[in-house]
Amino acid sequence: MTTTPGGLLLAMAVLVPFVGVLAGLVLGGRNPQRVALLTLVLGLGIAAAIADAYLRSGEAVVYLLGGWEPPLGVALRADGLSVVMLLAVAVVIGGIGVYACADFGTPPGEPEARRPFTFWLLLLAVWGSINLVFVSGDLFTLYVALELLTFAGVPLVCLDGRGETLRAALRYLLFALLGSVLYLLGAVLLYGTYGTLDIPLLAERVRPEPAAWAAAALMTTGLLAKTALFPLHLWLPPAHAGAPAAASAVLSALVVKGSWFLVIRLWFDVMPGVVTFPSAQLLGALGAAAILIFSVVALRQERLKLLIAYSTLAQIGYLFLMFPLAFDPAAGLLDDGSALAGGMLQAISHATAKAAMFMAAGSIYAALGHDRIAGLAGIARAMPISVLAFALGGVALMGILPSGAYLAKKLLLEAAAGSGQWWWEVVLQAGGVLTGSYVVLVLAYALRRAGAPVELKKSVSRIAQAAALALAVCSLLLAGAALGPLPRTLLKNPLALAELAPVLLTVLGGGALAVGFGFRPPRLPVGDAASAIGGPVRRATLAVGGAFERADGVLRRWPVASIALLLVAALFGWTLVAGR
Amino acid sequence: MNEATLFALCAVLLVGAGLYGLIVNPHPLRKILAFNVVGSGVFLLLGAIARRGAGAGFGGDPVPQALLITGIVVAFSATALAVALLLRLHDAAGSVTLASEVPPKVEPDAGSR
Amino acid sequence: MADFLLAASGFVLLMVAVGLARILRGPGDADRMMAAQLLGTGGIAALLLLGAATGEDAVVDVALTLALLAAFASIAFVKAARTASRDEAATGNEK
Amino acid sequence: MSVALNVLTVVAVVAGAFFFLAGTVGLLRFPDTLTRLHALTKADNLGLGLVVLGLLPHVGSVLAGIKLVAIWLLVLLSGAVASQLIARATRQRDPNA
Amino acid sequence: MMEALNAGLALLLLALAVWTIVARDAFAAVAGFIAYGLLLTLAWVQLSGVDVALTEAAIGGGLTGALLIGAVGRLRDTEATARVERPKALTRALAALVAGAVTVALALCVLTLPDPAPTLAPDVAANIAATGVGNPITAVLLAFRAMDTLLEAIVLVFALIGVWSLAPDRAWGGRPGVRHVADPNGILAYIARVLPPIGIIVGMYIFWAGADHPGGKFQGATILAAMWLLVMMAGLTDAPPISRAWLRIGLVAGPLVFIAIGLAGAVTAGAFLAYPDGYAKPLIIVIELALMPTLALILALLLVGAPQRTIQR
Repeated sequence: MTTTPGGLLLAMAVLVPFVGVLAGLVLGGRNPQRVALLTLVLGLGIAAAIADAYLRSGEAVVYLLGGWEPPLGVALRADGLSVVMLLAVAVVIGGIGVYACADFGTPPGEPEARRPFTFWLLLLAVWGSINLVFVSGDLFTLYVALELLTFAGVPLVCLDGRGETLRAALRYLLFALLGSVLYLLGAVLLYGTYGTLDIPLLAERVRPEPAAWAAAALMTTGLLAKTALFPLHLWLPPAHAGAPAAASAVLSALVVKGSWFLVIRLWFDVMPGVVTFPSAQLLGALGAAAILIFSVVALRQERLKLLIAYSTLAQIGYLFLMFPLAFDPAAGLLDDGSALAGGMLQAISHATAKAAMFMAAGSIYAALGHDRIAGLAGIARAMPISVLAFALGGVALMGILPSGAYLAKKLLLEAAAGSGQWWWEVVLQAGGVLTGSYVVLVLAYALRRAGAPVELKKSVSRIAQAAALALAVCSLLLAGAALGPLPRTLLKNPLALAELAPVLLTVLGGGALAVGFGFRPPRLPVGDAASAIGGPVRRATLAVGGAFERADGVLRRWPVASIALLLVAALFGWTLVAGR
Repeated sequence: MNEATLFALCAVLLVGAGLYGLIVNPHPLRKILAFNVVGSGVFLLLGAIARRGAGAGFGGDPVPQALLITGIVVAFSATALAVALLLRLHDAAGSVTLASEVPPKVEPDAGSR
Repeated sequence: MADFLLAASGFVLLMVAVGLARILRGPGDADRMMAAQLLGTGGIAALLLLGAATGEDAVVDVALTLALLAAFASIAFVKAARTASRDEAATGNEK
Repeated sequence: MSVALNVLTVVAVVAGAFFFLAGTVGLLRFPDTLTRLHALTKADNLGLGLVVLGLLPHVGSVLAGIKLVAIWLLVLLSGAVASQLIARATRQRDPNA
Repeated sequence: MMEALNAGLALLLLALAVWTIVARDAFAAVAGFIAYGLLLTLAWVQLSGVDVALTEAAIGGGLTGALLIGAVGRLRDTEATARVERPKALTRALAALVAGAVTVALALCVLTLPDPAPTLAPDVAANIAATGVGNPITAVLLAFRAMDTLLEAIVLVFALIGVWSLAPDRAWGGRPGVRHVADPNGILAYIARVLPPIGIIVGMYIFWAGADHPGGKFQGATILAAMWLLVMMAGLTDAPPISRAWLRIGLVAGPLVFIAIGLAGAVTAGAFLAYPDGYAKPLIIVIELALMPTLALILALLLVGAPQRTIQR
């Protein structure tokens, strides 16, 4: 392995944000914001340059730090996955940075204040850390990167210093630490068995044997805890819903993607031959459970930010569906084909869309002084840009044309059909409808006419709203950007019946679900006859929704969640051992 | 049994004891302590692995020993951040319970802060 | 010689362990703080004997670090006890 | 010569170990915090001093010897300070102790 | 003889860990944990990791203990309520079961580790000459895996930003922690005057020895941090307001020098964090020298906590 052209850029992708943190810290005052904005531009340029270097050579960009070759030294390495994520994160961070100028600006002449100072430094800290996750090729350096990401993410949760957000931050920190210690334990076992922590070297040396099974189970579980996949999600809803909007966007769109990306690294790059069909099915099943349960729980939320937080949980589930689909039963290993491409595309769509939705919700919250969904009537007229951003973000998540998630779904469906795993096709389609349901629910309230014109308590920066809209549009247009390397046959005439039907199904089905499961569904102009049939159905859906909510409540208790954590690890261990 | 195997087994037991404590102790400070026990167990395992790799004139494999030093520092930072967060929670909320209350169904207006 | 030093190290450690078992049970915080202090002295002695037995010179530096920081925890304890009790009742400065 | 030094080492270390034993016995037998503190600090500091004395003949350099003696002095100092502070804290909390 | 000693040590470690977990009283648990840290130091020596032992002695024996004891003192009133939340016996049994299962599985893995063990010791031995330092750990930390060490410094900076971010808004820019008062002629003040000069000498010595023998910047910095904290606790000095320029400069100087030398390496030696031939050792010492004050400042301030006192203007 040697350094390739453009390798130094990988180090810069990490160093530039970190130097930004240090510079902001030492300069103080209003400078953290200036440094951050300057770094946003620089960092976007670096990400683009890395993409350019990658496309030129067509091979992974590699950099040997200090010139020392692994296993003794540490290498940075950016393959296609890293490049895509680096670019996506640079764009999302840019959008969030523009949005946050309104919330976290320091007026001239004011002394340094805590919230803006820490927000801008932490934004850069998250960026540098997540870039390190994308480009590091060494499992221990990745452990440090995970910890960096956690330390940068936790204070974002409790920026406003209220008791409940501090509690959410502490839960997050403790559970994340538990996750990273399990990850480290797995890495230690790998070093003890194979004498290296370098990913390409490990890929050559790893065999199906006890230490590798234990390492895979522990590391996967630890990372899932940090990603908040069902049932290890206890920390996420209060943390993401309580943080300031810009911070929620960072946490929901980016921070959870760091540990998710490491699961991909682990399964596809470190031990593709160790994972088994049942273990991949288990990972997918956890994802499917997340989609089903959290979509319904999202429908029952009264507050917009909590609804979006639960939507994040459901979408995280979606991100794990690609693992079973990528499993090639003939070869008995994971294969990076269209399922992986679909999963990555889904992740990017989610990152951009979710950031846009949290930002739009933040603007609405700021303007109304509350974010009760039932009280959103008339907001579409008062704040059209934010509602449009929310709607476009929602459309992008639903996976209907022409969004990136549409293509992602196509790719995943193709992989499901190709490997004969029809049950995942059902989950994928149902996931789209479930996503549709809560988006439709919110829009149904937002688009209603209010009796009187909505009184806005505070005017919200137009630039901030536009930043949210821009990210939502990005998410929507991803399909076009991603089409370059993908076969054009995937995109059909959008008006053809075969293409239109799923769209209609998603929206209408989503609407039906919203009416059925919504805690307070929008009232429909239906006659008595309809409500006579509707009554029992409604009671049944309420019962089911309540049951899911209670299950969620139980799983969010610490002892239950931490026992579940170890049980998940045991299950993974068992599926890895018994599944071959 | 040589010292590497002995301490590796001891390390595994420490991890188990710490995990148990992390699950059942409700007080966050006790969870932080338990996290440190798990962490030290993992470190001790790495130390035993380093000892197994003795050679070339070194009493232990220097690479894992260097990783250990970094790991101990990172664990200390985590402990310090967690303790600071816990003390601030205590000051702000008066209690330190981590029990998750179900989010209130009807949120009172802006007066919630 | 090495075996003798090792045996001495083990003996000191045993003494410390027995003392710990008694003292960690309390009843007061001060007793427990002393437990840590006791282990400090005994641990340093055991460490020095161990270093001499194995011929590892740098162990002395470890013992030196421990000796330097031996009082640190106790001082933190006294300060914490004072900070905590300041709210309840104003106690006098140390004299 | 070396035999004499070895004898010195053995005698000093055994004596040191004895004082650790004495300290522990005191701990187990004395009734309250302050007397236990007394037993502990006296015996252990003496024990460590004897151990240091016993190890001195084996050090390779003057610096190492200085370090050994410094360790003992530091432990003496911190032991004295810590026991006094703890004793005072105990008395403040419970004047009858 | 050695086996018996090690077995005793391992048993004692386990007993103290269990005590730390199950003790009813939080202070008892913390006292047990401090003793546990000390025994861990002995275990590191037994595993031929004297550098690790030194780190454990400085961190585990000094800073972590003080941090936890300070916290437990302030959280006294919360213990009773927490005890009420103790999970039911069934939950505890289930927890013991899963933790036990994980332990057994891990033990099996540990017992099947390959023999002979894989090791990088020969690689380190073959390349250590190029770094100019004699201590293999220092060679790994500042040459072969220098990136980890740079990141470690950044971790500390992030943790400090995180701790500071917990300040109440009005106290931003002010002094962290509480103002310690103590009798200037009392015994605490006495030791705070006597110990620091010795501590500084020892800290510098351990740093200096680190190039060729066990030791290094981090262990030295920890001792310096402890000495500074001692002076603060004795009321002889106060923690600086976090807006002070010298403090901010001190916090970033180490990592910035490290990055600058690393980038210079990219120009002169062909790679970030590489050293030109023959300059490795002096550059390593410059980096360590620059990192030491930064690390000492951060370690001490992490213990002091978030700013709490309003700035006096």
